[in-house]
Amino acid sequence: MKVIVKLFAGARELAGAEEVSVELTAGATVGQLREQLIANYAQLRPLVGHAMFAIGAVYCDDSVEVSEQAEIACIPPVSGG
Amino acid sequence: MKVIVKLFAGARELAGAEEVSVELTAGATVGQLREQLIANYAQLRPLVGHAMFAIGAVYCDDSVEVSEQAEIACIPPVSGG
Amino acid sequence: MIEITKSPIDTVKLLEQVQSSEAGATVLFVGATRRVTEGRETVRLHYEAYETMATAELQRLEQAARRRWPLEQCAISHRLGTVPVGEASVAIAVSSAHRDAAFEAGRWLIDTLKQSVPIWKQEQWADGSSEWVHPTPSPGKK
Amino acid sequence: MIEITKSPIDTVKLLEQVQSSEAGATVLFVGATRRVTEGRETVRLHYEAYETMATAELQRLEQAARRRWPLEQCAISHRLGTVPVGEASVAIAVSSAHRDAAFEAGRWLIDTLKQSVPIWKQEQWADGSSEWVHPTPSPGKK
Repeated sequence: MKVIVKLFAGARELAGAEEVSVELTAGATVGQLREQLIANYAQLRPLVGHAMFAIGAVYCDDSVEVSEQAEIACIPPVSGG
Repeated sequence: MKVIVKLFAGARELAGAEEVSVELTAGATVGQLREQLIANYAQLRPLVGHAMFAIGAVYCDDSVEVSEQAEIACIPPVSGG
Repeated sequence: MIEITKSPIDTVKLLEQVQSSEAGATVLFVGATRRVTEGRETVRLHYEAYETMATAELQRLEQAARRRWPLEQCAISHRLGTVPVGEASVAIAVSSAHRDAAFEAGRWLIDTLKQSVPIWKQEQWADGSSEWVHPTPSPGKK
Repeated sequence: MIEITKSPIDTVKLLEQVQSSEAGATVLFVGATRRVTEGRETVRLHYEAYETMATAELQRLEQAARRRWPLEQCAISHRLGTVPVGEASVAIAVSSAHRDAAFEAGRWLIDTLKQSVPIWKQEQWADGSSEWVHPTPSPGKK
Protein backbone atom coordinates (compact mmCIF):
# COMPACT_ATOMS: atom_id res chain seq x y z
CA MET A 1 0.00 0.00 0.00
CA LYS A 2 1.10 3.60 -0.57
CA VAL A 3 0.81 6.08 2.32
CA ILE A 4 1.32 9.82 2.34
CA VAL A 5 3.36 11.15 5.30
CA LYS A 6 3.15 14.81 6.31
CA LEU A 7 6.48 16.42 7.23
CA PHE A 8 7.11 19.53 9.35
CA ALA A 9 9.84 22.02 10.29
CA GLY A 10 13.37 20.57 9.95
CA ALA A 11 12.07 17.32 8.43
CA ARG A 12 10.13 19.25 5.80
CA GLU A 13 13.22 21.26 4.96
CA LEU A 14 15.53 18.23 4.80
CA ALA A 15 13.13 16.39 2.47
CA GLY A 16 12.32 19.51 0.49
CA ALA A 17 8.63 18.55 0.58
CA GLU A 18 5.58 19.01 2.81
CA GLU A 19 4.68 15.37 2.32
CA VAL A 20 6.24 12.26 0.86
CA SER A 21 4.73 8.97 -0.22
CA VAL A 22 6.05 5.66 1.08
CA GLU A 23 5.27 2.17 -0.24
CA LEU A 24 4.56 -0.29 2.60
CA THR A 25 3.39 -3.90 2.76
CA ALA A 26 -0.20 -4.32 3.94
CA GLY A 27 -0.37 -4.43 7.77
CA ALA A 28 2.92 -2.58 8.21
CA THR A 29 3.52 -0.90 11.57
CA VAL A 30 4.64 2.62 12.47
CA GLY A 31 8.09 1.13 13.17
CA GLN A 32 8.29 -0.22 9.63
CA LEU A 33 7.11 3.14 8.26
CA ARG A 34 9.90 4.84 10.20
CA GLU A 35 12.51 2.49 8.69
CA GLN A 36 11.16 2.78 5.15
CA LEU A 37 11.11 6.57 5.42
CA ILE A 38 14.80 6.58 6.38
CA ALA A 39 15.59 4.07 3.61
CA ASN A 40 13.93 6.31 1.00
CA TYR A 41 15.18 9.66 2.37
CA ALA A 42 18.60 9.17 3.96
CA GLN A 43 18.78 12.90 4.81
CA LEU A 44 15.86 12.42 7.25
CA ARG A 45 17.71 9.85 9.38
CA PRO A 46 18.88 12.23 12.17
CA LEU A 47 15.38 13.65 12.74
CA VAL A 48 13.19 10.64 11.97
CA GLY A 49 15.11 8.48 14.43
CA HIS A 50 13.82 10.73 17.25
CA ALA A 51 10.48 11.56 15.63
CA MET A 52 7.04 10.52 16.85
CA PHE A 53 4.32 9.49 14.41
CA ALA A 54 0.66 10.44 14.48
CA ILE A 55 -2.18 8.62 12.77
CA GLY A 56 -5.39 10.61 12.52
CA ALA A 57 -3.74 13.36 14.64
CA VAL A 58 -3.07 11.00 17.57
CA TYR A 59 0.40 9.92 18.67
CA CYS A 60 1.07 6.22 18.00
CA ASP A 61 3.98 4.08 19.09
CA ASP A 62 6.00 1.89 16.75
CA SER A 63 3.83 -1.21 17.28
CA VAL A 64 0.64 0.38 15.89
CA GLU A 65 -0.51 -0.74 12.45
CA VAL A 66 -0.49 2.00 9.82
CA SER A 67 -3.96 2.79 8.53
CA GLU A 68 -4.22 3.74 4.86
CA GLN A 69 -7.31 5.90 5.41
CA ALA A 70 -6.14 8.19 8.23
CA GLU A 71 -3.84 11.18 7.98
CA ILE A 72 -0.26 10.15 8.79
CA ALA A 73 2.30 12.62 10.10
CA CYS A 74 5.93 12.49 11.11
CA ILE A 75 6.42 14.68 14.21
CA PRO A 76 10.09 15.56 14.77
CA PRO A 77 10.97 16.67 18.32
CA VAL A 78 8.71 19.63 19.11
CA SER A 79 9.81 23.08 20.29
CA GLY A 80 6.65 25.13 20.78
CA GLY A 81 6.05 27.41 23.72
CA MET B 1 8.61 55.93 80.06
CA LYS B 2 5.38 56.21 78.15
CA VAL B 3 5.15 54.69 74.67
CA ILE B 4 2.41 54.94 72.06
CA VAL B 5 1.50 51.65 70.38
CA LYS B 6 -0.31 51.64 67.03
CA LEU B 7 -3.09 49.06 66.69
CA PHE B 8 -4.62 47.57 63.53
CA ALA B 9 -7.58 45.52 62.29
CA GLY B 10 -9.04 43.25 64.99
CA ALA B 11 -6.74 44.68 67.68
CA ARG B 12 -7.84 48.21 66.83
CA GLU B 13 -11.48 47.14 67.03
CA LEU B 14 -11.06 45.27 70.31
CA ALA B 15 -9.33 48.24 71.95
CA GLY B 16 -11.65 50.76 70.28
CA ALA B 17 -8.61 52.93 69.47
CA GLU B 18 -6.02 53.33 66.72
CA GLU B 19 -3.32 53.69 69.31
CA VAL B 20 -2.92 53.23 73.05
CA SER B 21 -0.28 54.47 75.46
CA VAL B 22 1.56 52.10 77.78
CA GLU B 23 3.76 53.00 80.75
CA LEU B 24 6.99 50.97 80.79
CA THR B 25 10.12 51.01 82.93
CA ALA B 26 13.19 52.41 81.16
CA GLY B 27 14.96 49.70 79.16
CA ALA B 28 11.85 47.51 78.88
CA THR B 29 11.80 44.91 76.12
CA VAL B 30 9.19 44.10 73.48
CA GLY B 31 8.22 41.08 75.61
CA GLN B 32 7.49 43.36 78.57
CA LEU B 33 5.51 45.69 76.32
CA ARG B 34 3.44 42.71 75.16
CA GLU B 35 2.66 41.74 78.78
CA GLN B 36 1.86 45.29 79.86
CA LEU B 37 -0.46 45.74 76.87
CA ILE B 38 -2.42 42.62 77.87
CA ALA B 39 -2.45 43.75 81.51
CA ASN B 40 -3.92 47.13 80.54
CA TYR B 41 -6.31 45.88 77.85
CA ALA B 42 -7.52 42.39 78.75
CA GLN B 43 -9.70 42.25 75.62
CA LEU B 44 -6.50 42.29 73.50
CA ARG B 45 -5.16 39.07 75.05
CA PRO B 46 -6.25 36.63 72.29
CA LEU B 47 -4.68 38.72 69.51
CA VAL B 48 -1.68 40.22 71.26
CA GLY B 49 -0.47 36.79 72.35
CA HIS B 50 0.09 35.93 68.68
CA ALA B 51 1.00 39.43 67.54
CA MET B 52 4.37 40.59 66.26
CA PHE B 53 5.74 43.99 67.19
CA ALA B 54 7.50 46.48 64.95
CA ILE B 55 9.77 49.32 66.05
CA GLY B 56 10.43 51.91 63.37
CA ALA B 57 8.49 49.73 60.89
CA VAL B 58 10.82 46.74 61.38
CA TYR B 59 9.75 43.47 63.03
CA CYS B 60 11.44 42.92 66.41
CA ASP B 61 11.43 39.86 68.63
CA ASP B 62 10.57 39.92 72.31
CA SER B 63 14.17 40.43 73.46
CA VAL B 64 14.60 43.80 71.71
CA GLU B 65 14.61 46.91 73.88
CA VAL B 66 11.74 49.30 73.23
CA SER B 67 12.89 52.64 71.89
CA GLU B 68 10.93 55.70 73.02
CA GLN B 69 11.75 57.65 69.84
CA ALA B 70 10.70 55.20 67.13
CA GLU B 71 7.17 54.36 65.99
CA ILE B 72 5.91 51.27 67.79
CA ALA B 73 3.22 49.02 66.31
CA CYS B 74 1.41 45.90 67.36
CA ILE B 75 0.97 43.64 64.30
CA PRO B 76 -1.70 40.97 64.85
CA PRO B 77 -1.49 37.94 62.52
CA VAL B 78 -1.63 39.32 58.97
CA SER B 79 -4.08 38.30 56.24
CA GLY B 80 -3.19 40.33 53.15
CA GLY B 81 -3.05 38.90 49.66
CA MET C 1 8.00 48.33 41.57
CA ILE C 2 5.78 48.38 44.62
CA GLU C 3 2.33 49.93 44.85
CA ILE C 4 -0.29 50.07 47.59
CA THR C 5 -3.46 51.61 46.23
CA LYS C 6 -7.10 52.27 47.01
CA SER C 7 -7.98 52.02 43.28
CA PRO C 8 -8.66 48.85 41.25
CA ILE C 9 -5.43 47.08 40.30
CA ASP C 10 -4.36 47.58 36.68
CA THR C 11 -2.93 44.18 35.68
CA VAL C 12 -2.20 45.41 32.15
CA LYS C 13 0.07 48.12 33.58
CA LEU C 14 1.76 45.53 35.80
CA LEU C 15 2.49 43.31 32.79
CA GLU C 16 3.92 46.30 30.93
CA GLN C 17 6.15 47.14 33.90
CA VAL C 18 7.83 43.72 33.78
CA GLN C 19 8.18 43.64 29.98
CA SER C 20 11.79 43.10 28.85
CA SER C 21 13.43 41.87 25.66
CA GLU C 22 15.68 39.74 27.89
CA ALA C 23 12.66 37.96 29.44
CA GLY C 24 11.53 34.70 27.91
CA ALA C 25 9.04 34.11 30.71
CA THR C 26 6.54 36.24 32.60
CA VAL C 27 4.31 35.01 35.42
CA LEU C 28 1.41 37.10 36.70
CA PHE C 29 -0.45 36.07 39.85
CA VAL C 30 -3.75 37.75 40.66
CA GLY C 31 -5.52 37.20 43.98
CA ALA C 32 -9.19 38.19 43.95
CA THR C 33 -12.18 38.22 46.28
CA ARG C 34 -13.84 34.81 45.98
CA ARG C 35 -17.60 34.48 46.40
CA VAL C 36 -17.50 31.39 48.61
CA THR C 37 -15.13 30.55 51.49
CA GLU C 38 -15.67 27.29 53.34
CA GLY C 39 -19.33 27.24 52.35
CA ARG C 40 -20.05 30.84 53.41
CA GLU C 41 -20.85 33.58 50.93
CA THR C 42 -18.72 36.72 50.86
CA VAL C 43 -20.06 40.03 49.55
CA ARG C 44 -16.79 41.94 49.69
CA LEU C 45 -13.51 42.13 51.51
CA HIS C 46 -12.15 45.19 53.23
CA TYR C 47 -8.37 45.60 53.44
CA GLU C 48 -6.43 47.70 55.95
CA ALA C 49 -2.65 48.17 56.14
CA TYR C 50 0.08 49.62 58.28
CA GLU C 51 0.96 51.46 55.10
CA THR C 52 4.48 52.75 55.66
CA MET C 53 5.63 49.37 56.94
CA ALA C 54 3.70 47.40 54.30
CA THR C 55 5.45 49.37 51.56
CA ALA C 56 8.84 48.79 53.19
CA GLU C 57 8.12 45.06 53.63
CA LEU C 58 7.06 44.69 50.00
CA GLN C 59 10.27 46.40 48.92
CA ARG C 60 12.24 43.99 51.13
CA LEU C 61 10.40 41.05 49.51
CA GLU C 62 11.19 42.31 46.00
CA GLN C 63 14.87 42.70 46.90
CA ALA C 64 14.97 39.23 48.49
CA ALA C 65 13.37 37.67 45.40
CA ARG C 66 15.87 39.43 43.14
CA ARG C 67 18.75 38.09 45.21
CA ARG C 68 17.36 34.57 45.15
CA TRP C 69 16.33 34.33 41.47
CA PRO C 70 17.74 35.94 38.30
CA LEU C 71 14.73 38.17 37.65
CA GLU C 72 14.48 40.76 34.92
CA GLN C 73 11.63 42.74 36.47
CA CYS C 74 9.27 42.46 39.43
CA ALA C 75 6.10 44.42 40.20
CA ILE C 76 3.69 44.06 43.13
CA SER C 77 0.42 45.89 43.70
CA HIS C 78 -1.87 45.50 46.72
CA ARG C 79 -5.27 47.15 46.97
CA LEU C 80 -6.70 48.59 50.20
CA GLY C 81 -10.27 49.45 51.16
CA THR C 82 -13.27 47.64 49.75
CA VAL C 83 -12.67 44.88 47.18
CA PRO C 84 -15.94 43.43 45.82
CA VAL C 85 -16.29 39.79 44.72
CA GLY C 86 -14.39 39.11 41.48
CA GLU C 87 -12.03 42.08 41.83
CA ALA C 88 -8.29 41.80 42.49
CA SER C 89 -6.82 42.53 45.92
CA VAL C 90 -3.24 41.70 44.95
CA ALA C 91 -1.23 41.19 41.77
CA ILE C 92 2.38 40.10 41.37
CA ALA C 93 4.23 40.07 38.05
CA VAL C 94 7.76 38.73 37.54
CA SER C 95 9.80 38.24 34.41
CA SER C 96 13.00 36.27 33.85
CA ALA C 97 15.03 34.71 31.06
CA HIS C 98 13.68 31.22 31.86
CA ARG C 99 10.38 30.08 33.35
CA ASP C 100 11.72 28.27 36.43
CA ALA C 101 12.69 31.55 38.08
CA ALA C 102 9.46 33.35 37.16
CA PHE C 103 7.21 30.60 38.52
CA GLU C 104 9.26 30.06 41.68
CA ALA C 105 9.66 33.74 42.49
CA GLY C 106 5.97 34.47 41.82
CA ARG C 107 4.92 31.67 44.14
CA TRP C 108 7.40 32.66 46.83
CA LEU C 109 6.36 36.32 46.69
CA ILE C 110 2.65 35.67 47.24
CA ASP C 111 3.32 33.04 49.93
CA THR C 112 5.69 35.35 51.80
CA LEU C 113 3.49 38.43 51.33
CA LYS C 114 0.65 36.55 53.01
CA GLN C 115 2.89 35.66 55.95
CA SER C 116 4.76 38.86 56.61
CA VAL C 117 3.30 42.04 55.13
CA PRO C 118 1.22 44.07 57.63
CA ILE C 119 -2.07 44.03 55.71
CA TRP C 120 -5.33 42.63 57.06
CA LYS C 121 -8.60 41.66 55.48
CA GLN C 122 -12.06 41.82 56.92
CA GLU C 123 -14.63 39.34 55.57
CA GLN C 124 -18.01 40.94 54.96
CA TRP C 125 -20.43 38.04 54.72
CA ALA C 126 -23.72 37.90 52.82
CA ASP C 127 -25.54 37.44 56.15
CA GLY C 128 -24.48 40.97 57.16
CA SER C 129 -21.82 39.97 59.69
CA SER C 130 -18.15 40.78 59.33
CA GLU C 131 -14.89 39.69 60.91
CA TRP C 132 -11.21 40.54 60.72
CA VAL C 133 -9.09 37.61 59.57
CA HIS C 134 -6.19 36.87 61.93
CA PRO C 135 -4.92 33.39 61.12
CA THR C 136 -3.70 31.54 64.20
CA PRO C 137 -0.21 30.18 63.55
CA SER C 138 -0.42 26.39 63.52
CA PRO C 139 2.56 24.17 62.76
CA GLY C 140 0.68 21.93 60.31
CA LYS C 141 -0.84 24.73 58.30
CA LYS C 142 0.19 25.09 54.66
CA MET D 1 -10.48 27.82 25.61
CA ILE D 2 -7.83 26.99 23.03
CA GLU D 3 -6.54 29.30 20.32
CA ILE D 4 -3.83 28.98 17.70
CA THR D 5 -3.38 32.29 15.95
CA LYS D 6 -1.15 34.19 13.53
CA SER D 7 -1.97 37.49 15.31
CA PRO D 8 -0.32 38.92 18.43
CA ILE D 9 -1.62 37.25 21.60
CA ASP D 10 -4.13 39.33 23.56
CA THR D 11 -3.24 38.60 27.20
CA VAL D 12 -5.97 40.94 28.45
CA LYS D 13 -8.59 38.86 26.63
CA LEU D 14 -7.06 35.68 28.08
CA LEU D 15 -7.33 37.09 31.62
CA GLU D 16 -10.96 38.03 30.98
CA GLN D 17 -11.69 34.52 29.72
CA VAL D 18 -10.60 32.95 33.02
CA GLN D 19 -12.33 35.53 35.21
CA SER D 20 -14.76 33.95 37.70
CA SER D 21 -16.32 35.05 40.96
CA GLU D 22 -15.45 31.57 42.30
CA ALA D 23 -11.74 32.11 41.57
CA GLY D 24 -9.53 33.44 44.34
CA ALA D 25 -6.40 32.89 42.26
CA THR D 26 -5.40 33.44 38.64
CA VAL D 27 -2.02 32.61 37.17
CA LEU D 28 -0.99 33.87 33.74
CA PHE D 29 2.17 32.56 32.08
CA VAL D 30 3.52 34.38 29.03
CA GLY D 31 6.38 32.97 26.97
CA ALA D 32 8.05 35.52 24.70
CA THR D 33 10.92 35.74 22.23
CA ARG D 34 14.08 36.48 24.22
CA ARG D 35 16.87 38.55 22.68
CA VAL D 36 19.73 36.33 23.85
CA THR D 37 19.93 32.51 23.96
CA GLU D 38 23.17 30.94 25.16
CA GLY D 39 25.13 34.04 24.20
CA ARG D 40 23.68 34.31 20.66
CA GLU D 41 21.39 37.15 19.60
CA THR D 42 17.97 36.30 18.20
CA VAL D 43 16.13 38.69 15.86
CA ARG D 44 12.85 36.79 15.75
CA LEU D 45 11.38 33.32 16.01
CA HIS D 46 9.24 31.68 13.39
CA TYR D 47 6.64 29.13 14.55
CA GLU D 48 5.05 26.37 12.49
CA ALA D 49 2.43 23.84 13.63
CA TYR D 50 0.62 20.73 12.55
CA GLU D 51 -2.43 22.82 13.24
CA THR D 52 -5.30 20.33 13.46
CA MET D 53 -3.30 18.09 15.77
CA ALA D 54 -1.87 20.97 17.81
CA THR D 55 -5.40 22.20 18.53
CA ALA D 56 -6.51 18.70 19.51
CA GLU D 57 -3.44 18.22 21.75
CA LEU D 58 -4.02 21.56 23.49
CA GLN D 59 -7.63 20.55 24.13
CA ARG D 60 -6.40 17.25 25.57
CA LEU D 61 -3.98 19.17 27.83
CA GLU D 62 -6.75 21.46 29.07
CA GLN D 63 -8.97 18.46 29.85
CA ALA D 64 -6.13 16.65 31.62
CA ALA D 65 -5.37 19.74 33.73
CA ARG D 66 -9.05 20.09 34.65
CA ARG D 67 -9.17 16.44 35.77
CA ARG D 68 -6.01 16.84 37.83
CA TRP D 69 -6.72 20.20 39.51
CA PRO D 70 -9.97 21.91 40.56
CA LEU D 71 -9.77 24.70 37.98
CA GLU D 72 -12.43 27.32 37.39
CA GLN D 73 -11.25 28.33 33.92
CA CYS D 74 -8.35 27.61 31.59
CA ALA D 75 -7.28 29.42 28.42
CA ILE D 76 -4.29 28.74 26.15
CA SER D 77 -3.17 30.74 23.14
CA HIS D 78 -0.21 29.91 20.87
CA ARG D 79 0.97 32.19 18.10
CA LEU D 80 2.30 30.96 14.74
CA GLY D 81 4.41 32.68 12.12
CA THR D 82 6.91 35.40 12.94
CA VAL D 83 7.28 36.46 16.59
CA PRO D 84 9.74 39.37 17.03
CA VAL D 85 11.87 39.81 20.18
CA GLY D 86 9.76 40.89 23.16
CA GLU D 87 6.47 39.58 21.76
CA ALA D 88 4.55 36.61 23.17
CA SER D 89 4.56 33.22 21.44
CA VAL D 90 2.40 31.49 24.06
CA ALA D 91 0.14 32.47 26.95
CA ILE D 92 -1.62 30.25 29.46
CA ALA D 93 -4.16 31.52 32.01
CA VAL D 94 -5.75 29.40 34.72
CA SER D 95 -8.04 30.32 37.57
CA SER D 96 -9.02 28.34 40.66
CA ALA D 97 -10.46 28.84 44.12
CA HIS D 98 -6.99 28.55 45.74
CA ARG D 99 -3.54 29.41 44.43
CA ASP D 100 -1.94 25.95 44.72
CA ALA D 101 -4.01 24.62 41.83
CA ALA D 102 -3.51 27.69 39.63
CA PHE D 103 0.29 27.70 40.03
CA GLU D 104 0.66 23.94 39.62
CA ALA D 105 -1.67 23.68 36.63
CA GLY D 106 -0.06 26.68 34.90
CA ARG D 107 3.39 25.19 35.33
CA TRP D 108 2.28 21.73 34.21
CA LEU D 109 0.51 23.12 31.13
CA ILE D 110 3.52 25.00 29.79
CA ASP D 111 5.91 22.14 30.60
CA THR D 112 3.67 19.58 28.90
CA LEU D 113 2.87 21.86 25.95
CA LYS D 114 6.60 22.15 25.27
CA GLN D 115 6.97 18.36 25.32
CA SER D 116 3.97 17.18 23.38
CA VAL D 117 2.21 19.74 21.19
CA PRO D 118 3.27 19.57 17.49
CA ILE D 119 4.57 23.11 17.16
CA TRP D 120 8.12 23.99 16.14
CA LYS D 121 10.20 27.13 16.32
CA GLN D 122 12.90 28.33 13.99
CA GLU D 123 15.57 30.57 15.47
CA GLN D 124 16.46 33.48 13.21
CA TRP D 125 19.79 34.77 14.48
CA ALA D 126 21.19 38.27 14.21
CA ASP D 127 24.02 36.91 12.02
CA GLY D 128 21.47 36.04 9.31
CA SER D 129 21.47 32.27 9.84
CA SER D 130 18.45 30.30 10.97
CA GLU D 131 17.72 26.83 12.29
CA TRP D 132 14.75 24.72 13.29
CA VAL D 133 14.83 23.72 16.96
CA HIS D 134 14.43 19.97 17.47
CA PRO D 135 15.56 19.18 21.02
CA THR D 136 17.28 15.81 21.26
CA PRO D 137 15.67 13.81 24.07
CA SER D 138 18.28 13.37 26.79
CA PRO D 139 17.55 11.59 30.09
CA GLY D 140 19.17 14.27 32.25
CA LYS D 141 17.47 17.21 30.58
CA LYS D 142 15.10 19.33 32.62
